[in-house]
Amino acid sequence: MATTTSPRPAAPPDAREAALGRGRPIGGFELWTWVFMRISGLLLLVLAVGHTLIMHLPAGGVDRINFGFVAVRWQSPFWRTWDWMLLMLALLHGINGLRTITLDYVRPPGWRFAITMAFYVIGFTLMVLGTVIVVTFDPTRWGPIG
Amino acid sequence: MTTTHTYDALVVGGGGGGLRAAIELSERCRTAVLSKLYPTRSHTGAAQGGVCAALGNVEEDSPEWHAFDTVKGGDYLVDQPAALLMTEEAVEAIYQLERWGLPFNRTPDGRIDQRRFGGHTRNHGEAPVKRACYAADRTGHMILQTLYQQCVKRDVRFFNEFYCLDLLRDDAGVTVGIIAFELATGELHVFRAKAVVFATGGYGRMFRVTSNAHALTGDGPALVWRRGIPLEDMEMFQFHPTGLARLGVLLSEAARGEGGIVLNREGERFMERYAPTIKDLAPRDMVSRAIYQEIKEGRGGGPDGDWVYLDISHLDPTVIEEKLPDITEFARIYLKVEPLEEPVPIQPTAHYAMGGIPTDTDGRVVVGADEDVVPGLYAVGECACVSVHGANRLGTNSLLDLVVFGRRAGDDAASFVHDTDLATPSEHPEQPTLELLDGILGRTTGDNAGEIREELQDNMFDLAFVVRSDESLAKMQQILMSLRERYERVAITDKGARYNTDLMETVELGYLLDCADALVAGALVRTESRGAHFREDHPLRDDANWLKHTLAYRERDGSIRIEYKPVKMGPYVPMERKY
Amino acid sequence: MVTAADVLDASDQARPTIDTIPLTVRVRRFNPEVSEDSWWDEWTVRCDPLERLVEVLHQIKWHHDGTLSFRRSCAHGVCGSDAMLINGRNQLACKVLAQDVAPRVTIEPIRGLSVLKDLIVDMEPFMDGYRSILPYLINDSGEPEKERRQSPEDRHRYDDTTKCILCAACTTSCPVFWGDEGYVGPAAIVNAHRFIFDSRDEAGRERMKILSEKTGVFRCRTTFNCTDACPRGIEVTKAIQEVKRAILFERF
Amino acid sequence: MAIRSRKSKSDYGSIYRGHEGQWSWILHRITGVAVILFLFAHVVDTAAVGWGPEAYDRITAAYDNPIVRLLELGLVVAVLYHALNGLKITLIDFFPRLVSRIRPISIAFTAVFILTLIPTAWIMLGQAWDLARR
Ligand SMILES: Cc1cc2nc3c(=O)[nH]c(=O)nc-3n(C[C@H](O)[C@H](O)[C@H](O)COP(=O)(O)OP(=O)(O)OC[C@H]3O[C@@H](n4cnc5c(N)ncnc54)[C@H](O)[C@@H]3O)c2cc1C
Ligand code: HEM
Ligand code: SF4
Ligand code: F3S
Ligand code: FES
Repeated sequence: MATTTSPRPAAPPDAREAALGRGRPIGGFELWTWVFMRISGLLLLVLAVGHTLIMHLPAGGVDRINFGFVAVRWQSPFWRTWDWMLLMLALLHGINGLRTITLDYVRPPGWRFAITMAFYVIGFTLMVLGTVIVVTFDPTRWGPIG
Repeated sequence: MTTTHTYDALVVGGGGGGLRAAIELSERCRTAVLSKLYPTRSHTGAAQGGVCAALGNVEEDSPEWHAFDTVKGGDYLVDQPAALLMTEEAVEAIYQLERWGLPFNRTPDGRIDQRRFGGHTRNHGEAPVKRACYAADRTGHMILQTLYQQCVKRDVRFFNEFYCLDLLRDDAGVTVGIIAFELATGELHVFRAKAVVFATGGYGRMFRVTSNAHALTGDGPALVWRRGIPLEDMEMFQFHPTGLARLGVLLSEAARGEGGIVLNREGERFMERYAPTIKDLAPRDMVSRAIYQEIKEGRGGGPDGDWVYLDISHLDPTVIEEKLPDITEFARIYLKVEPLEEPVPIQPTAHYAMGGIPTDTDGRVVVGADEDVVPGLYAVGECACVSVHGANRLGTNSLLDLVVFGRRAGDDAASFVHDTDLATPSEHPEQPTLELLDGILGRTTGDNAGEIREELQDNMFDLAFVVRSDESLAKMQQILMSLRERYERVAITDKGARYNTDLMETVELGYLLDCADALVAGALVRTESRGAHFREDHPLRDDANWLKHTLAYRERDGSIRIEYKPVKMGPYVPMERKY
Repeated sequence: MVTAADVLDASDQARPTIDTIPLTVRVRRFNPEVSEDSWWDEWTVRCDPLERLVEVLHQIKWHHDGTLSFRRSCAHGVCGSDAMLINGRNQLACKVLAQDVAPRVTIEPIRGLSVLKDLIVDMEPFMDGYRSILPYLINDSGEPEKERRQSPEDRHRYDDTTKCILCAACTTSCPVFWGDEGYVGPAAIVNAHRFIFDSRDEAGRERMKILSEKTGVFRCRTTFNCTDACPRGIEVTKAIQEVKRAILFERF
Repeated sequence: MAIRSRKSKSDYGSIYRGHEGQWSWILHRITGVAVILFLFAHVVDTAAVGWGPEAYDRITAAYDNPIVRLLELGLVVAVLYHALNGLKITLIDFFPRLVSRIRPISIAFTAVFILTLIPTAWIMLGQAWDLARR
């Protein structure tokens, strides 16, 4: 049996070009996260690698680490700032990494959205939690330091 | 089930010729392009050397000189008005390609660069001239890509991996459409249209050694031939002297242009004996024959003594890497030969079909000596015969042919479509095609298509190649008859619908047999030597009897009838072709 | 008189047999008309050491199993039809010689595109990616009478990316594309690069916008599989990096 | 029109034989995920300081275990690898000329990684060994 399909007329090129491209941002979110990954990566190179080496390598390693250790360390605003920046950058960097991985492996749009959102929520919660602790931590509440 | 589509114009073939026509058509009417390959995979992409036009960017030049070279190169079998027209329109055609984005190489002041190519001269043969516009050694690739890009821009409708299997004409002979086979599903489609442009390329695959792609099986010429349209000058098939030994992969003429030389087993630069003035830069047919002669006289190299050598090892390595990168890569990959150090084994390779579907300069298919126009039917590119290449095509003239006559055919077809009503095909137009396919699919036992193809290719290579004779051609005709008998009984293993390439290759083999039939028939009657057609029993050109085109017709009983058509002359009087 | 036929007949008889080598070819087959699942077939054929793999496949198709399906045309690496996963890497079957893989070769379809039959995959998602980046010269400033001028240096700027034959070897070697076929893929970016860096083109910004999307160039994780796979020797990753930088600097 | 079929089941059966770039990316991704997952846990355990010494020391007592120490070594190695590879990628991104020299660069970074890995592993394995003996 014969069916007839009618050809679609060619859209005028100009209209098509306008529909594509124009109005969208150049760069945009993807560019900025890309740049952020690199800049935060460079900062983390100091912050995170420094942190892990300081914490794990000197004699005693993590054996040294207990409440007192933290209490002494966080008396210095320098280390508080260090740890807080590490916390924020690592979370932002890591969560964005997980977002990319989700884009790569989760194709159904609904799932994509849900999983990405879950990561954002976890990240946000941990950022708040960490910030509250770093800012409000006051060891003297549990007695004198040392 | 068949699906019917209706368009104003259809282009069959997505190579340079087809795409150029489609660009012209799509601006003026509803157009679709059918191609058995994705268009960018057409063999136009394999062309290396260049496309010529008398731009005069580097040296003084004129279209008229270009026309002279074309006519002389074609050994005076060229229709001179067509050649004059092509070389005149060449200039604008090249500028057009540039404006569409083709990345030509540039002169220091930013204009299109040009270089020398065999047979192109200044002032009627005085000295070589730089006329070939080029983009590294990928000119064809760039043309194909640029034309395809323009089609994407225009949103041209493509039917990729659709095989055209039949031409539909009504009782009055008016074109009403085609039948196509969708490779992905095995479905047949009826395409109705007022105009059909064939641009299906060449048919070099009938020879064992060829520079042509596997897909070049002469579908267009064969299927219109089966519908009563003659084929012109089929005996004129160009054999390029420098194909990689045994493979046929082309090493461009540019290799000799840059100073490469051809040697025999004894290391002798034998072209000095055959063409004392221009030696290795002699036209393709002469070099091919010289190589044949050397081999025949036992001075060939290789295990079978059937090849000679192209030597570029004395050239400056930087020149080679810069100007001939692809060529050296081919030698390295396929023959494991290092061209910078040793000569590369080469052999003449079946390259280009000068003959084909007869057309006028508007791409309209014309029948008979009086050139009666077939309404609504067009052909362009290698499958067509305008004839601007005569008995031997000059390098770089084919790409030019595509863009000049592609445009003209598209233009004429678009006008034709506006003044014509859509004709109606017969009741079940797909019936003959169905029978053809069912015939092949229906047999469970029979002959093997692969073997028939190999025998065809081997024998055509041995008997109808660079040098032919009454005896060899007659023998070939016998062989063709028996091959055809076996083809009628051919059976295939793939009976499926989806991507049945087994079925399509078998159909293509049928087309090859048709083209071979026509080629051999033409070669047998033409008792002279002219251009690419060399008869050792008639080694001279015979203008008194043979300054005419052959037209081969397929009769209903399967036999072939040859008619003739005069060559359209012009300002150039035939003279001996000496170099 | 000795004829052409005689000479060649004589040479036929004198032709020594070329030493052939055995080659076992394992192909991942798939045909939904036969089975929902793919299966492996294996043939051992004798071939010339210099025979191209695509011709070995032809030998199998023409003499052993006509149902074996694959795409091919030019047979010398310029048309881009026969990209396949050969011994675990994307290559053109016509650029691999029997001797380089003997005694055994494994062939599978390229990844990340739906397999339609045997080694034939659905090219449309790939072509969609190509078409999405406006792969044609756009210049609205009026046409000159002759050619547009371009200096040899400007011409050289985008030379590498004009070589692309759209074979899809790069895109289907990209781990990001395997995961998400929405990613435009390296081939599309290569073709965008070809126009973004063409001094005659005026729509570079439009293409950069398109490539700034979630499906665009920033999905590339610089794994270099594309560069290794490209049969035309295009420095694909380099082109991609140049596009990223172009977008970056367009912003600053 | 074109028929689409699902990818056949065994489509991804074998591993693509990519070069350095592919493997370093896989490691980068794995180490990145490992580190962020650890970070999730680490933020929570560090937050315990807010609940006083007892709570914190009880939670961090989990580290007093040779097996956990080995995992910790893994973490340090992961951070090191991820950081070095991240630096490599960033360099390639901002100096495009380096792209053509990816192979030597990859080899150089691998060498640096192994050189830093050896003393780190030596020290941390020593610590784990001490702990195991206690
Ligand atoms: C190696 C090589 C180098 C060359 N170098 C040069 C050069 O430097 N300069 C020059 O001027 N010329 C050169 N030529 C010649 C020139 O390239 C060709 O003659 C020209 O490209 C032919 O173009 P075309 O459009 O006619 O056909 P093609 O490009 O071959 O295209 C044929 C098209 O038809 C389609 N098709 C075929 N049959 C069917 C069917 N049954 N149904 C549907 N579609 C079908 C195919 O899919 C394809 O798209 C060279 C040729 C070769 C082989
Ligand atoms: C120490 C210094 C670090 C550097 C230099 C660094 C660098 C980078 C860079 C450049 C990327 C982007 C990779 C790409 O686009 O291809 C990246 C990705 C990633 N990073 Fe880091 N990073 C560091 C630390 C961390 C930390 C601490 C975490 C965990 C919290 C982390 C988790 C991730 C994740 C999950 C990805 C995504 C991986 C992927 O997409 O393949 N990184 N890193
Ligand atoms: S960039 Fe290379 S691998 Fe990718 S499609 Fe083009 S030619 Fe093929
Ligand atoms: S393989 Fe893919 S990740 Fe980037 S470098 Fe190539 S596109
Ligand atoms: S067949 Fe053309 S690229 Fe391999």
